[in-house]
Amino acid sequence: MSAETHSNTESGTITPLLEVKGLRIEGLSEKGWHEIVCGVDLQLKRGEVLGLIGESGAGKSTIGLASMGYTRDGCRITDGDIIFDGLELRTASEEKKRRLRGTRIAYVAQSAAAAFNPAHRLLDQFSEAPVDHGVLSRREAEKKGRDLYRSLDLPDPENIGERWPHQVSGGQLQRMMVAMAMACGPDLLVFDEPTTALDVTTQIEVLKTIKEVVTARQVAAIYITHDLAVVAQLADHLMVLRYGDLIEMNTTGQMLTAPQQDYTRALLDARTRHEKPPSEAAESGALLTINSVTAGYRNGPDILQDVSVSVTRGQTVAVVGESGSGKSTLARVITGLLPPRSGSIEFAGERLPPELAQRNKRQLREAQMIYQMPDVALNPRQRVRDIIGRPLSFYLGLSGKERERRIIELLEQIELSDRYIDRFPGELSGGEKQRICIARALAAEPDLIICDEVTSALDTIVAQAILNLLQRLQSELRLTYLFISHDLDTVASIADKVVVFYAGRIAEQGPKSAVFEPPFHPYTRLLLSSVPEMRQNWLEETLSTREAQAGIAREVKITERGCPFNERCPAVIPDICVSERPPVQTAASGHTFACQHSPKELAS
Amino acid sequence: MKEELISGKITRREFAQRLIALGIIGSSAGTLLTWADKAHAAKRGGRLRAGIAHGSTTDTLDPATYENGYMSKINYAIQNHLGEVDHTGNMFPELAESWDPQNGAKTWVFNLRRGVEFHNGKTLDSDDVIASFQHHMGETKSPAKSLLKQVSSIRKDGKYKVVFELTGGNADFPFVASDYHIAIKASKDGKINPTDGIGTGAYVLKEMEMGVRFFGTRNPNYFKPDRGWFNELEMLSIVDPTARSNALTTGEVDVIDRVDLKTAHLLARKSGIKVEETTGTKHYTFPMRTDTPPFDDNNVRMALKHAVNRDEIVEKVLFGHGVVGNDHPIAPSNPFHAATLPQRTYDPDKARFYAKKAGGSIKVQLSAADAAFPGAVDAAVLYKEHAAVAGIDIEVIREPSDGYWSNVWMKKPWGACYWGGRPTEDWMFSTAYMGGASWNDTFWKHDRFDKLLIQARAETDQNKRREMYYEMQQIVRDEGGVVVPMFANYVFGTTDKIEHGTLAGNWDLDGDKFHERWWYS
Amino acid sequence: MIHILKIVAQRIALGLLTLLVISLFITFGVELLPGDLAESILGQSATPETVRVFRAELGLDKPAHLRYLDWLAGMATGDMGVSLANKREISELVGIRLANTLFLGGFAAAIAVPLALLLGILAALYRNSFYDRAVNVFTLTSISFPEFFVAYILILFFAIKFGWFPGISNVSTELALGDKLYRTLLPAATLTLVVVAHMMRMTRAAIINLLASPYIEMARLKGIRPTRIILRHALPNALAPIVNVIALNLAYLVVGVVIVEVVFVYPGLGQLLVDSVSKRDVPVVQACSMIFASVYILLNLSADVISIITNPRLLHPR
Amino acid sequence: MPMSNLFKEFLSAPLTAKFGMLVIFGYAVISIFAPLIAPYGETEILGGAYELWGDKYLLGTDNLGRDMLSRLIYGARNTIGIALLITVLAFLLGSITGMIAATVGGWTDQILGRIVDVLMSIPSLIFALLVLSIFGTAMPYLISVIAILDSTRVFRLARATAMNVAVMDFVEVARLRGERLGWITVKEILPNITAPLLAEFGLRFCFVFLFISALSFLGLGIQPPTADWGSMVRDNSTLITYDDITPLLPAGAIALLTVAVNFVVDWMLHKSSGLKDVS
Repeated sequence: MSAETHSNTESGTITPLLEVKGLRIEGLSEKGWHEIVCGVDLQLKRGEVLGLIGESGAGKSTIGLASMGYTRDGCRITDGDIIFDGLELRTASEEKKRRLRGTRIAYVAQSAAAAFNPAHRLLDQFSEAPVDHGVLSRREAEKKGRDLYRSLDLPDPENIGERWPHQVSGGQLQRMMVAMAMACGPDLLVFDEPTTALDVTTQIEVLKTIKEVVTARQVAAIYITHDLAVVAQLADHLMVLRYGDLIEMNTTGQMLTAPQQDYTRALLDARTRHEKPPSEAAESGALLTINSVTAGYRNGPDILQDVSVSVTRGQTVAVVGESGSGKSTLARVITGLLPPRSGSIEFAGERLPPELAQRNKRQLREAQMIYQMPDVALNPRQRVRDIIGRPLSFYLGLSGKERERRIIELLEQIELSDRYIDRFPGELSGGEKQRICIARALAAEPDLIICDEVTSALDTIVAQAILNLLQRLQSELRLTYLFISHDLDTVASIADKVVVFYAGRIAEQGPKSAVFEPPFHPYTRLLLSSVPEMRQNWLEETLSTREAQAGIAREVKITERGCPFNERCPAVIPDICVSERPPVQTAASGHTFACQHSPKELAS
Repeated sequence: MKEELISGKITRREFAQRLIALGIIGSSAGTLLTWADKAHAAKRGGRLRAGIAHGSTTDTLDPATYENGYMSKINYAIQNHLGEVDHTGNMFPELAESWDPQNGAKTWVFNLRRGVEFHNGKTLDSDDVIASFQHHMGETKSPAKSLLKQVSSIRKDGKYKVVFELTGGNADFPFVASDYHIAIKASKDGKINPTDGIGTGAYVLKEMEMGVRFFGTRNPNYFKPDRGWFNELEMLSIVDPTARSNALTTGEVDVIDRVDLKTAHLLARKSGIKVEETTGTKHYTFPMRTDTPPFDDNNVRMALKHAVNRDEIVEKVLFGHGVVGNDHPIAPSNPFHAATLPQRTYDPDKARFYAKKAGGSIKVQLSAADAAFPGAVDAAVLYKEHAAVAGIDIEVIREPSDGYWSNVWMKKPWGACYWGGRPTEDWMFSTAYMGGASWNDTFWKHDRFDKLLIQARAETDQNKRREMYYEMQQIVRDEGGVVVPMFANYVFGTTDKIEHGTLAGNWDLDGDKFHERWWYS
Repeated sequence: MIHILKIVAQRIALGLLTLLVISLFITFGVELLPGDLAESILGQSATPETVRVFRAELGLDKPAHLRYLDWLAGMATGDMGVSLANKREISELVGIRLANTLFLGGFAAAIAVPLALLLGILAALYRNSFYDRAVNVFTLTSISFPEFFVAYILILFFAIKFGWFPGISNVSTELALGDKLYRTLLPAATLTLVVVAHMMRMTRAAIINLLASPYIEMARLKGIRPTRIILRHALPNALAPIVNVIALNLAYLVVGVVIVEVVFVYPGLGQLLVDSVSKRDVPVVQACSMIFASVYILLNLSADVISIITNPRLLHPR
Repeated sequence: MPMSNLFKEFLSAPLTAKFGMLVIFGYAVISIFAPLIAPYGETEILGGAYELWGDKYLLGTDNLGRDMLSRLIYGARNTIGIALLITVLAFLLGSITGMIAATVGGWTDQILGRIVDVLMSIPSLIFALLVLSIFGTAMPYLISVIAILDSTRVFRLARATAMNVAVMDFVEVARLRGERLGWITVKEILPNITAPLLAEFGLRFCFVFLFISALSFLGLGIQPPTADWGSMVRDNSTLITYDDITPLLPAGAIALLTVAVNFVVDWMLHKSSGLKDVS
């Protein structure tokens, strides 16, 4: 069975392929069943892409799965119809639905790394559905797999299927999942946040694949995301959801240009770049100085090579780069979790002992850290009171009423009411959890806070609120931030100074204004151009740039020789860049970069 | 032997008279030749499979190391001794043809049976006997060594005569010389090979795995013509009582020893199975160390002796398979058992009286383990409850079975103990009641008793002897350090296809000679 | 591959170290026990004199540490020594017993492991159904009875009432395989009942634990049949914990069966070890302990290796 | 938690868990009020051996003529008390060392791991036999030996699960704060590994009975005349092959408790895993 033989191919434009009417779904929680999708209608014709947008908890994934006639454990459909190609999925037998899944409706999950079975080779997993459903023979399926890999521009399409999931990079894996979804030639694809967990550069690579599949093969698709800019590149129609309710539905163009609802506007607004006014508190003198630090794990290579950064008191220094570039390693070196192989760290004029165990309580207190995943950064078995209260009693010796008073004060500072004091992290939303993390850091009354990707796990609106909070706190408390992020957009809105990392080396650093204006280091340029913009056709335009063509679909590699970026650089000088270390140059605007090209050449 | 007797080598009358004179056998000379008893029509054939309660992987065939019932039964299957105990408890010659005490029972002459062949073809002679005895004398680990201390010399007087010189007169010497350790084995250059498994016995050892299985076939040249009926003999070591009775019920074996008393009545009810018992010298005791307070005070001992309900212990620990004891070790089956001595009974008032005399309340610990005897812990618990009525506080300590004999017995002030018993009064008293004897587990010393013991040993007048032994029993009963609540029966089970003559009570399973005495119907 | 070899080599080295520590522990543990072989064998009939002679004959008059060193030197050259009690070569003494023990353990494992996997997989597949609960209750009940009790119950029914099987497992070397299997079926069944619950519960739990993972949801959304999801998607990833539990239970089948051996009169190694401890036959105790410990270490090692082999992340690093 | 909440929890539990809780509650009542409930004394010798079930002795008497029902009731108290004590000790020892091994790592982990390896590779009956024969079978030794042996299993579990928690960011936060080992293990890790430990507790608790019973097979169990179910099974086990169900009573009492405890544990596990999903 393949797409071409379906009975309603000709009539597809008339009858919707998928029709959902009055869908109501309930979820089970501690407090019992409550509605998580409250009467949603949608229609999807063959060849159409529908974007479902909303924050977490909006019910978008639940709707996506329901359109396959599937509900997760702890969910149940209470009302409505789901009609796929004339078949009512709600009442259809489990066996009938099973036969549809994987053949006519396919699913692409958020994290390919989690959704591929680690125990089987990729091609085996590709072939499983077509062979199991009797659509293709094993040989045909494998051939089809290789063909798909090739047509989707995956590297080494003949052999990549022989690899195990963990042997393939995140972006490639995500693309292979798209290929897998296409194995039986489905009529409907459900994409469930397929790029959310990825770097911007990788996101482009995956979006490109999805776009190819959707447009070239004329399948209908539901694309679920919280990022308007991303879905705008693919969808014909957009549906905005919030708490299970439909907020607004329109064509993509209309939605971007003329949003009808406040909430939609807020979503759009959050994706617009907010320039931060330079910190007025910028004082002279470095709070933190990192002097040519080289570091690595156990017997491995140097993850950081000769890194020097200085952070001025009261300022925000952003460290940017793709995953694998060594940003988090830098944080570990500063906190003492990873003693450097060479180099030193000075804090407030005092040289910090390299090892955590050698640092005293004051030194530990002065620098605090906030993590990417608030879920795992908070002990799920401790109440908010204990989480925030511990640094208070540990560092400052507060107890009893005084401590309680201070906890409430801190909760106010992070804009939460004192009702939260007895809650467990499990009872908080993502944004609230991150606020608690901030409060915990503040409780220590630090000078420096290291923010490690603090917004990348959050929805856009929530992330924006957290950034605002951080900025407010900075001005109120004269805090200094070392802000680690892969998202240039975020960085732009908060940083005073930007350090661009690539493969454990500093590619470029300087005042934000200087880094975000030409002359660009080629890598900075790639990063900047990869940030999705809130307009249609941005994807096509970006893909046609030479940066994108050279730079995407490749991973960060640590090298000992030459410029690590040479493989991805559109301006590579073939012999020199491979063998020679790029010289560190200072541009007129006061920022430095490591490149063979002169500032002038790069300015163009 | 009947034939031999008639043929005139030794007249039956002569032989009997000699023995009667010595008090070795009583008036039962008429039943002397049990192994020639043809009252039953015994049949030859079949394989006898027995499940035996003991057996350990550390066992060896060396007679000096025999320590359990499994090796004892193998011992009697493959080897013979100078004399053999019959069903009346009397001793008569086995490999000896006759014996002759001289010099006030200080010199003993043993005439050996002629033409007896070992399994390896060698013919029995004096050298074999002497070498077999010497294995247990001098530098040896043999427990029989202390028995043979009284032997000052052994010499041969021709090929078939061995003469023992003793340090003092002993009318019971044939019993000593027939101790189960002293198996007669083939010698070479004056020495026996203790572990070769070669003897003169009714069965030839074929396979042996220690602690698991013995397999033997009938000795075609066995010197007792009317013994050893089975063609094959297999003995399995089955230590767990339940497993043993299961094996009998399911037909895996034909004979088991030491039937679990708890379920003996249930086993007997099964079709095709017989449960039988014999009363012997086996008794269970609670020896107190009379050299340790508070047991050095005879009032305490008497209080405790009156504080136990022997009937209930026999009923609940032996389930009726035994008789009550009278606080001395001489069994009703022993020749000089003092039947006229009043039976001690449970009397809390008397116990209280003695306790008061001893200075008020008595609070003691009683160590027990089922290694001491099966049900020892239960017996101790019952004792505790009985004594509590008399206001005596006994704390029962369950000791680990492992290492009981080396850690508890003769170490702890009061414990439980097992005695297989001895066929003669002298032997029993000398072993465990004479002052300074190495197994005197009560550390008791009584001058009058010790004097009587020496006198009685060499006394040949039966009546005088009887009087002396009666007095000794009374002394032990009233002044000794031992509580003897019961004599336990040997209880065993067989399929109903097994037949046998009158059972001997000296050991389990017809004197541990079931394999040569029984037959299939 | 080199990765695995390295781990195996490391584990074997650690295992040898463990064995050394155990041998020390055992020697001096037995040494600390009151009494020695001479006293134990002579039992009630020990006198100071006979004990002295016996000790000299056994070499027990030498200090314990010298005897230990002798033993160690012997072991290093593959010589396990002779039993103190009966002077037999330990290798020979232990050999037959070990074969018996492994036979019974292997037989029980051959029933128990597939059965546990099957029951566990079915329970995972039909979780919270009546079947699931029934199996759960049954297996819990079976492990909550003492082993000897389970054995007696089996004997009651299958040996005494129905007479299908013998009440004791009287095996000797000359028995044919079929006969041997027939005679050891009841002890093997007893052991099966004892170990199956643990393995089955772990199988069920490990599989159910994975059922919430995204790749299982993915498989469901690919329309894969439930049986195949369990067998092909959940089971391979659940193998590591399952194999670990299986290894522990297999070790138990070899090491922990003393009581079953006693009840069925099965001449295994456990019985030999208990006998030898009670008789203080140190070399035999040592040999048995070394064998048991090695079995344990080897099984754990194999579990680790299987965990690695079934985990492509470890087997095929990037 | 107030009583009414407990009751609500109880009502919301599935049938199996309800059954389990009722059984445990019943056992607890019996254990606590044993002297009030039992018709006769624990060690009182009343009648003949093995008297039949009847009005006087509801479940008959044992081999010494003690009332079976009273022994069972007192047995609950002794058996559960001792097993609980042993299991708690084993869990304290095993989980603390396990968590330390997982948190500290390095040499500490290696040394603890090797010690546990050694203990686990010695057959436990032999280990108990050795130690109890050396030190005697007094209750404190018995309890510590079984607790130590059991703690090795707990160690492995605690270490494995604590490893997973120790790599979490919130543990790193505590480390960065400068917290000591005690805080990290007890306050940060322990609350997060209680679920698997709890599951193990259910089984371990029951295995303790069995181990005591196995020890009584070697004569190393609990001192008489104390009634404990394990020894009661052992003492009367021979009867089972004669169709007498007396030994089934203590064995059934153990089995019922095992099943009940595990029902409750299963439910609690289910609940705590449910919590995790929400977070």
